[in-house]
Amino acid sequence: MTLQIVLAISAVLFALGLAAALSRSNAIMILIGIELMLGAANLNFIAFWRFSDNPSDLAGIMFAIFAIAVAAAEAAVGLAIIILVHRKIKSVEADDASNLKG
Amino acid sequence: MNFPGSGIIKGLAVTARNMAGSYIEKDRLTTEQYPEERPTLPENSRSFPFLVFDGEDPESGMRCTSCKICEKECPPQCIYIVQDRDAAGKALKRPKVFDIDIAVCMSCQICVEVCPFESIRMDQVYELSSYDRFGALVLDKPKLLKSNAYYHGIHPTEAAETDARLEADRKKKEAAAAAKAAKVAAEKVVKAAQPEAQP
Amino acid sequence: MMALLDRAPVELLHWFLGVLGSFGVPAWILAIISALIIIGTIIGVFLGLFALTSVMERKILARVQNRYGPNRVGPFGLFQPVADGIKMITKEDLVPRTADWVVHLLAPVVMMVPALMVLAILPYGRGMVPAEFDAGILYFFAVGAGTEVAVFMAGWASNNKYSVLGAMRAIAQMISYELPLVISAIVAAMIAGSLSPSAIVAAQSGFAFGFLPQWFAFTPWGFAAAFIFYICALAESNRSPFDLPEGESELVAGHLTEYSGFKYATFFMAEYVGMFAICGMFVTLFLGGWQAPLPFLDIVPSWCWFFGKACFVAFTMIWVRATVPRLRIDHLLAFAWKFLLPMSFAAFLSAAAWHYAGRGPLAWLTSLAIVGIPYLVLGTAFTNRFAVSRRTYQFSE
Amino acid sequence: MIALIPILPLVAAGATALMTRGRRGPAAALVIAAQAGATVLSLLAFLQTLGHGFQREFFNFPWLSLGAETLSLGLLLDPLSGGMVMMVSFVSLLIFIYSVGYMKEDPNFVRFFCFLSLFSAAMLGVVLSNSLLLTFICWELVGLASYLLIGFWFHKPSAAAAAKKAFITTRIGDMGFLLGMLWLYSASGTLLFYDGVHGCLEVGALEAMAAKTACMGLAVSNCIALLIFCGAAGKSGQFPLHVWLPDAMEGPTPVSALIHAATMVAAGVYLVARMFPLFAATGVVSASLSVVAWIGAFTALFAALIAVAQTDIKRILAYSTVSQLGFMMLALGVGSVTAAMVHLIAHAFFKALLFLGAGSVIHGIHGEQDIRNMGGLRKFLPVTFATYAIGMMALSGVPFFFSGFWSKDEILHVAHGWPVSQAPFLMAVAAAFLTAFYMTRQMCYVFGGSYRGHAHPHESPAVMTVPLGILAAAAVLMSIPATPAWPWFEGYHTGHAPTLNFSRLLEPGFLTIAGLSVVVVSLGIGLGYLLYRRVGEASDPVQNLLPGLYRALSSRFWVDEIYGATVVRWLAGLGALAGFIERRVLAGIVALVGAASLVASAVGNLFDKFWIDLGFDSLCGGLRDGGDLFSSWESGRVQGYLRFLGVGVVLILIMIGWLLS
Amino acid sequence: MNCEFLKTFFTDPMKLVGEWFVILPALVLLLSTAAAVVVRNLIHAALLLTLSFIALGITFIALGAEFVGFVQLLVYVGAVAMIIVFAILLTRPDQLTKSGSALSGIGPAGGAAIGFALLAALLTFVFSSPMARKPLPASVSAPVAAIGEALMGDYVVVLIVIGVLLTAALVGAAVIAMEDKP
Repeated sequence: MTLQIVLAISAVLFALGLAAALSRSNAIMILIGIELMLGAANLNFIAFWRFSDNPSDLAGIMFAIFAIAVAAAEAAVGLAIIILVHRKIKSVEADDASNLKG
Repeated sequence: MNFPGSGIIKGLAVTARNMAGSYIEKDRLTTEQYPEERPTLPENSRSFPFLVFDGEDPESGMRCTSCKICEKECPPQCIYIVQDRDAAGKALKRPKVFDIDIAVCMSCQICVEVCPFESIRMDQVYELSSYDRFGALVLDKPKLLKSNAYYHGIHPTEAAETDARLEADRKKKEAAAAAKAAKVAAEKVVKAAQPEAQP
Repeated sequence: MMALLDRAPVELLHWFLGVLGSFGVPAWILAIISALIIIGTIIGVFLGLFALTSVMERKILARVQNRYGPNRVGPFGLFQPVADGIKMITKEDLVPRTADWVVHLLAPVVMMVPALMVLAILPYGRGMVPAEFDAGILYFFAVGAGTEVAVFMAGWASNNKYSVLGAMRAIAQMISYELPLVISAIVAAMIAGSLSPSAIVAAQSGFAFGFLPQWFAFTPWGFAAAFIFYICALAESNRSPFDLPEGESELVAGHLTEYSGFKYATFFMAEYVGMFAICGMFVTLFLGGWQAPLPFLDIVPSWCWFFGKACFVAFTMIWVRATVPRLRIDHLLAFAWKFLLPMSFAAFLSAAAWHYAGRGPLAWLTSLAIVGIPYLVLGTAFTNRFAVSRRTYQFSE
Repeated sequence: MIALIPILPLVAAGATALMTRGRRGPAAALVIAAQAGATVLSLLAFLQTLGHGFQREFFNFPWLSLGAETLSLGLLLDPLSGGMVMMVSFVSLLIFIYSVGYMKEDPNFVRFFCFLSLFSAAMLGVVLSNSLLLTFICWELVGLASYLLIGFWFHKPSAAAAAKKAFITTRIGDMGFLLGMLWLYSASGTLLFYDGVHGCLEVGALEAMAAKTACMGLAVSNCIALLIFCGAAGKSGQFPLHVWLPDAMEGPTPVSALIHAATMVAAGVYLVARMFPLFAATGVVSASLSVVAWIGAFTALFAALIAVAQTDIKRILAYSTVSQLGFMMLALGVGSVTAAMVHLIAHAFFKALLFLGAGSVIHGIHGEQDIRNMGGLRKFLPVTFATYAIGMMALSGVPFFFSGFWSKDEILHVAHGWPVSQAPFLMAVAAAFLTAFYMTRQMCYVFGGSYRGHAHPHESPAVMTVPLGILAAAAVLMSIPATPAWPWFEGYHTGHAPTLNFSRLLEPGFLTIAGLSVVVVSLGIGLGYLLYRRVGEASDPVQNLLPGLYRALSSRFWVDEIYGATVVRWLAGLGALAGFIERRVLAGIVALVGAASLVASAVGNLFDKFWIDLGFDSLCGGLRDGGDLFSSWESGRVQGYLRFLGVGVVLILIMIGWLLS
Repeated sequence: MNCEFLKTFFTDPMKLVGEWFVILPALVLLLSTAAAVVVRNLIHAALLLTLSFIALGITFIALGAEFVGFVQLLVYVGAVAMIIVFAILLTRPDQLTKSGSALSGIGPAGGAAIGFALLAALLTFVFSSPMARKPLPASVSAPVAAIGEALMGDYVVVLIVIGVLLTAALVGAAVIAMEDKP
């Protein structure tokens, strides 16, 4: 068991999240992709903490906890915005919200 | 201003009192434990019709004369009667077949009202459920015929009235018959006397 | 003798493992067998409790309404659950044609798993914690969160508007009540200084004046927190008066509308096991866990106390069900956000004040004031707000 | 302690922001109390600066550390800021009190006071700042408050548009300010004005900046000064950027009085005065100061001309303000900070008075602003009339008892003494004449004759008239320290004790100017009275006499239209050009590459006689395709951008990998 | 009833089943995530996402960060996943099962390509870096008490800021999603 394995898992997760954010046109799926990328980042934090030489330094854990909290806030606000947008333009496709487009 | 939540506490007290009370005061429990405890039926309760016969023998004591009024009057038409005939094909005053489909019967008691011979009456049996629809729920003559004593057992007042009426009728009839007989006898006497007086 | 009885389950297990070990069974198999036995025992006990509760609930409700309740199957109707179970299993399992059948099938499973998993961390008796670890309370709530997913799956997969509405209501309710639930649990954890259930139980040991148990529920903040936790527990386990996700008068049976037979039974079972688990958590957090209420009662085995207390809490839940009518959905959510949440914060502050004021009479007074005044203010405001006012109809005149 | 002066109103603004709209009384009381506190503190600060030989007092503190660099902020108290802070807080206090009456009916009363308090805090911050950065921060806050207050009645489209216009126009100037600030920081390494020895307005830095040449023979200091002057011109409504100020009259009248007459617009003048050492780093006749003088003089004349033909009571005052600010700029440009500041403070009082008087008139006749629909109000609003007349005379420069006379005279005097050219002086004289003329016209229209409107005029409540009286008294009393006979202000600014010496009034240089000024004012008032004494329903006399000029004036020399036709269209054209470059030129490069390969193949084809056509066709095709490609990149789709972001991340990763390996 | 197996299972799982304890949930994580990304039905995507959140939490626990794992479960499964399905249901009430991936332009291919490119780059780094070949150190643990002390000690400012952020987000989300008053 080396750090490589965990990092590779995290890289795949990140790439999946990125692909979701890039290729799904539904705003909710974009948000989901972003959540996945955040999860991958958290996995890295935990992995580096686990494999560090000084495990009593809790920075990795702390970072993951705070990232989770921030991600929750982000998801709440993001979804609220999506719901509002849906109420205004009756669509959640990211491309349909183009009122400001020149 | 009440203390907040006092309403709920009061409600809890009420339910607790009821729960504990149901163990202490047996009066609170109004449920009848049916198969063990049987309800005492009111005298006038009724379920389905039956046929009353007098005396001991159902066939001979049968009051029904197969007049078929009940069959005609029955709203759901659950009564089926075939008149009995003797060997010569002459109609007899009794039914050969008398069926009541109690799955159809609606216990309206019209048949009882219209029966001129006080033959058909309402029963009080209620445990009639069965898996056999035609075997158990279409009552034929043997099942329908119940003695007058049984009738007295379930509806004593009504049975007594009926008996009294029948007795009165019978007496009237007897009296009429007696009168007629007396008259006939008298005529006979007169007739018998006349030839002797006229020759 | 009594001590032996207290340790009986553990001793029995050890004896059995020792016997197996003497036959030369390798240690890792022993470990697995031991785990399986523990898991089996717990599930068995809780399923038994479920069965018992399902009949006792009906009997208690009946008694409250001056009826007998089930008393036909077996002595005092105690075999009623067996009959119910046989009926449920033999019933036809209907899946609506337009349902998403995979999700429809998985939902009861997903419902059952967290309900059983949370049982792992409850301290059932002295030294009887199946999985002892640091963040036990957190584990309880984290795993319990899976229930919401199951409810959503059930509601959505049924493809029935009553189901979806019921599921959404249930989820909204669970999320709303989860906050005060967790906060009031954190209050106990804060005073005990640990998130581990056994440490919390240990923190409630001892007797004041030699006979008063020092349970958290007997302090002002603890009483407030227990009160909030109890109400939230009712809501989390979808029990009356918070059972409107299944309010048959409006939503048929909520997310359970399209379930029948064994799947329905699984849901039913999961709900009752979940209810027992949360009762066990309540006992652990506020009622001293497996500890005896009076010193001389210590001779009764500790696990008896735990299950006795849990059953008592379950009984009160049934009692409340028999008393309080169902809430309306907006009142329900308003109650969570505008009453319970502020009150749980008040309990939090009160606990802190209690701790820093020295846990003496002064602490009593301050913490009582900190929970009492918000309770009076908020409670009065709520009573007035929900007071039944004379109905007026807009178009009547 | 002086830090408290801006902080008090700021706290009040924050507190009022949290209040509900129903709490009118507490909000007003809180804001006025905070402002009164600030005024008292300002008074203390002002008294502190009165001591002779007092130089300046400042304290600085680090704000942001960026590695080795530390950005410091600081507060400064010297005679310049002492007098200014006194004026600002005092006028603000009066106007706050006045607003209680004026805004009584408004549903958003609390919000109004919140904004006012925010403005006051920011303005006091501008005045007391010892750091160009803090000045800029407060400067922008002032702009924000101004935007909010102009657009206070945002449900009126004109008000919303005016707010936007004000914000954007001043922002153009602020761009220059920002650039100047950055340049100043890079040139001197600090943004603190005074820091013992290292401040950017202290000798060392100034000499260094004056010594270096930037471009076209201009010293660095002059370039920076000119950039900063852009900001000042925007805020003070100097010529090319003056267009927002008249439109800003859409705001409530106390706002016009406070922000767009007395304080905020003076901030530009104050900024130039504050930065005067920088402007004058290459001598009193530097390039930057010349620009200031010319622009000031031109603005003074230009705005006065326009004011002659306006019909909105507040617009006349607004153009008058622009004109007077031009006077101040002129004074600064010819090198006299004192004259500018004297005029600034005197102007603040009487222009606030005039605006409040106008507000009282508008209030009294229920919102009518067109002077053609007024008239005869002398009878209905006696107090307003009396105070307004004082303000009008002060503004016109009626001799001897009104502050305007002395301060304007001082400016004419210093302009006359400017060695470069006499043209600004003559322009200023003409502007002074016009000032008297249009103010007389306005008086005749508003108060003379008989009432032409349909409302029922009534006098304003005491809460409005008392500030009017105080300001009128101030407008008269300010003449005492402004006379050359007792040059208190000059002494105050230079730190010398003033002496009473009436003989200075009789110096020939002064006498000529004063005489000229008296003549000019008399002419203006006389001519105005002659033309407008019987003004009625008929059209404007000037319009009858000089219709072409009047049309030009009444449409404000078509500056807005010119801007619409030029700047706005240029910007649109620039946008189009950018689009064209992006779509066509860049695409052309792409196409050229394609064409080049085609050319190569064509060469291979031994100069096929059709190669030109072929190349041309494919060039066009390539052009079109390339254009489409590039335009499709700018799709407005968030995911499109996200994709570029992703590609960028990948490329950066690859680059890092390549660099590491 | 104290059971070493379960105890070890939760506290130091690595010792028990080795690296498979990390790799198995990670596999579930990756598979469910991949399915969530490609599946067309939005609700299925959300449910698969929930599964991947659970798997991620278990992965954290497997790596020894039990607290973070539980927080992940509590926050993501209990809240985020639920508000995602709420959002899906609220925004597509009429077309619950309709395809949620109307793709435009270079859409999926481009996204996948970029994703793959990034993956390739990252994996190259991961497998070429000598640091990443670090073996697993001896069992570590992050006791909850230590985390709590760190939260209230070194990281207290961050904690407060996050608290303010969450409050603001709560209020903001409520305000944004609130119906406009007529």
